[in-house]
Amino acid sequence: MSGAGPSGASLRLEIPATCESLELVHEATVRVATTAGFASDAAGEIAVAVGEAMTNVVVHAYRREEGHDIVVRYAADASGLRIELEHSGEYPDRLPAGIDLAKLVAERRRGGLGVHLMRRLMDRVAHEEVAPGVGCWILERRRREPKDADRKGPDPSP
Amino acid sequence: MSGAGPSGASLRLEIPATCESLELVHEATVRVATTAGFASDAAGEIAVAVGEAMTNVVVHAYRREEGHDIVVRYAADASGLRIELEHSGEYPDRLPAGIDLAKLVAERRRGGLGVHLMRRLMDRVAHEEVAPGVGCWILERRRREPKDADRKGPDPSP
Amino acid sequence: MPDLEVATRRRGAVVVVEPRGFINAHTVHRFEEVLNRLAADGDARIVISGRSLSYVASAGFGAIMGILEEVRASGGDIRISDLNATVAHIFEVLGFDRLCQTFPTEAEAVESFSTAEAGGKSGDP
Amino acid sequence: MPDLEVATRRRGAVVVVEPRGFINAHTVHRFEEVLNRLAADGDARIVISGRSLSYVASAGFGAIMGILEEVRASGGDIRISDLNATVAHIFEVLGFDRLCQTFPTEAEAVESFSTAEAGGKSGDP
Ligand SMILES: Nc1ncnc2c1ncn2[C@@H]1O[C@H](COP(=O)(O)OP(=O)(O)O)[C@@H](O)[C@H]1O
Ligand SMILES: Nc1ncnc2c1ncn2[C@@H]1O[C@H](COP(=O)(O)OP(=O)(O)O)[C@@H](O)[C@H]1O
Repeated sequence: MSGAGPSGASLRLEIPATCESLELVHEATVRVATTAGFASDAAGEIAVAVGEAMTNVVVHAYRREEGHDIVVRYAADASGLRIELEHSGEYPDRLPAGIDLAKLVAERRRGGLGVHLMRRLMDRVAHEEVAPGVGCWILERRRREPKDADRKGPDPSP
Repeated sequence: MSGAGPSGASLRLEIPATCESLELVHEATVRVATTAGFASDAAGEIAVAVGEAMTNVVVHAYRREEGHDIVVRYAADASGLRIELEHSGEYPDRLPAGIDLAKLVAERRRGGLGVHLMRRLMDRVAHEEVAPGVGCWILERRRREPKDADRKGPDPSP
Repeated sequence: MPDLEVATRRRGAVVVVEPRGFINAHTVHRFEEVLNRLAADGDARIVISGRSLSYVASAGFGAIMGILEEVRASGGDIRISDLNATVAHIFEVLGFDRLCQTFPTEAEAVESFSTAEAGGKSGDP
Repeated sequence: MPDLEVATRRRGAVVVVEPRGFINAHTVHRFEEVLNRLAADGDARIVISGRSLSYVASAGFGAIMGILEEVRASGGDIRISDLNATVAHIFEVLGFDRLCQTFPTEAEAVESFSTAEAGGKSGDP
C-alpha cells in the first residue's frame, strides 16, 4: 500500500474496463477533485476528461472486449491533480492531431472528439508506454488563481 | 490486474484511511451495489455498512493516524455482493457483542453502534487476520427474492 | 456542494434542526455542535427533520444519544420527522424507534410537544 | 435512478428532446436512438434542452454530429437550450457554439424556429 498524498486526495482504483464502469470513475473523479480543492465546475470538467481517456481504453485499446481491467490513479499536490489510467491494450504511436469539426460533421462522423476534448479540458494530456505492453494515459490539471480565471484551458483554439 | 467479476461489479479501491475518504467509498459502494442489481434502498444500506467498517479502521485500527491506506475490494456474483476492507492496523480479538441501547444512552455514550449496525444491515460480518499483521473486514449481502422482502436483515432483534 | 449543513429554525417553543446532506464520521461534528449548543442553552424541545438527509451513519445516532439524557432531564425531548426509507430503516434496526418518537412530518413532530409534554406514543412507528 | 432517460415533447412544429441524467459512452445509445428516429421520421426541427443534464461526454456530441447534416438537408435544425456551466463550457471548447445555436431557455429556442427559418445568429454565444 502506498502512502497518502499530501492533501489526502490520493486514490487507486482497479475496475473492469467497460462502459458500465464509466460513471463510477466519473463520480470518484469529481469527489477526488473537489477534495483536492477544485471548484465544482472544474471538478466536472476533469471528470469528463478522465471519462474520455477511459472510453478510449475501453473502445480503442481493448476494442470493447470483456475481461480486461483498468487502473486509475489519482495524486494531488499543491500544483494540481494528476490522473493516470493504465491498461495493457492497444495504444496509438502518437495521439490524434487537432480536429476539424465542420469536416467531421460533413462526413457524418459520430466520433473523433475524445482526445481533442481531453486536451481542451486539461493542462497536460499524454499517452506513454510505461512498461512493455503497458500503456498509460496521463492527465494533469493545475490549480488556477484566482478561482479558475482562464476557463478556456491552455490549448489555443484551432 | 485481476479479472472482472461475472456481473462486472468488481472493483478494487486503495485510498487514504481518513474520514474524508468515507464519502468517496460510500458513493462507489452505492454504484457497485446498484450495478450488481440491488435496489437503491438496499444499496444505501450496504454503503452505510461499508462506511461503518471503514470508520472502524480509521478510528480504531489506525487511531486516526495519518499516512495509512485502506484497500476496499468488491465482488458480485449471482448470490450477492461481498466487500472486503483490508488494513494493517489494530484489530479486535473478537467483535463487540450485541448492544444495550438504553444503557449506552444512560451512560451518555456517543458510540458503540458501529459493529452492531453492520451486523443488522448485512448477512455476514466478520473480521479476519488474512496475513500476519493484516486485518480484513468481510461484509456480505445476499440478494433477496422477491425484492428484499425481509428488510429487517437476518440478525434477530436482541 | 457542502457535505453537511445544519439549519435550525424556531417554531414556538420548539427548535427544528434540519441537517442537509449526509452525516458520517467526517461530517458529524457540525451536527454535534448544533445539538450540544441547544442542550447547553436549555433549548430542550428539539425536532430533527430528516427531510434533507441522504443518509446517517452510526456517528449521527451517537450525537443524539450523547445529549438525550440531558435534554430529557431538563423536561424536553428529541423527536424526529421526515426520514427517508434508508434512514428510517437504520433508525429501526438500531432500536431508535423505541428510544425517540418519529413523525411523518415536521409539523406533527412540532405539534406533539404542545399536545402532550412527554412520553406520548409514536406517531409513525 | 436510471442513468439516462430521454423525454420528448411537441411544441407546435418543433420537437423538444430532454435527456435526463448524463450522456457518456454507456448511455449514449438511448439519446442516439431518439435523435435517429426523429431524423428518420422527418421531424427536423429539434430543440435539445439541457435542463436535466448533469454532464455530456464527447459521445453525446457525436450523436448530434451524426444527424446534423441530414436534419439541415431536410430544412430543419438542431438548437440547444438550458446548458449548465460545465456542459456549456464543453460545448464551447469543442467548437459546437459555432455549429449549433444555443439559447438560455427552451421557449426561446422553440420560438427561434418561427422567427427565422435557418442560420440566425446565436442567442447565447
Ligand atoms: N488507443 C488507441 N488505439 C488505436 N487507435 C486509437 C487509439 N486512440 C485513438 N485512436 C485513433 O484515433 C481516433 C480518434 O480518437 P479519439 O479522439 O479518442 O476519438 P473517439 O472519440 O472517436 O474515440 C480514433 O478513431 C482511432 O482511430
Ligand atoms: N479495530 C478495533 N480495534 C480495537 N478495538 C476495537 C476495534 N473495533 C472495535 N473495537 C472496540 O469495540 C468497541 C465498539 O466498536 P464499534 O461497534 O465499532 O463502535 P463505535 O461505533 O463506537 O466505533 C469500540 O469502542 C472499541 O472499544
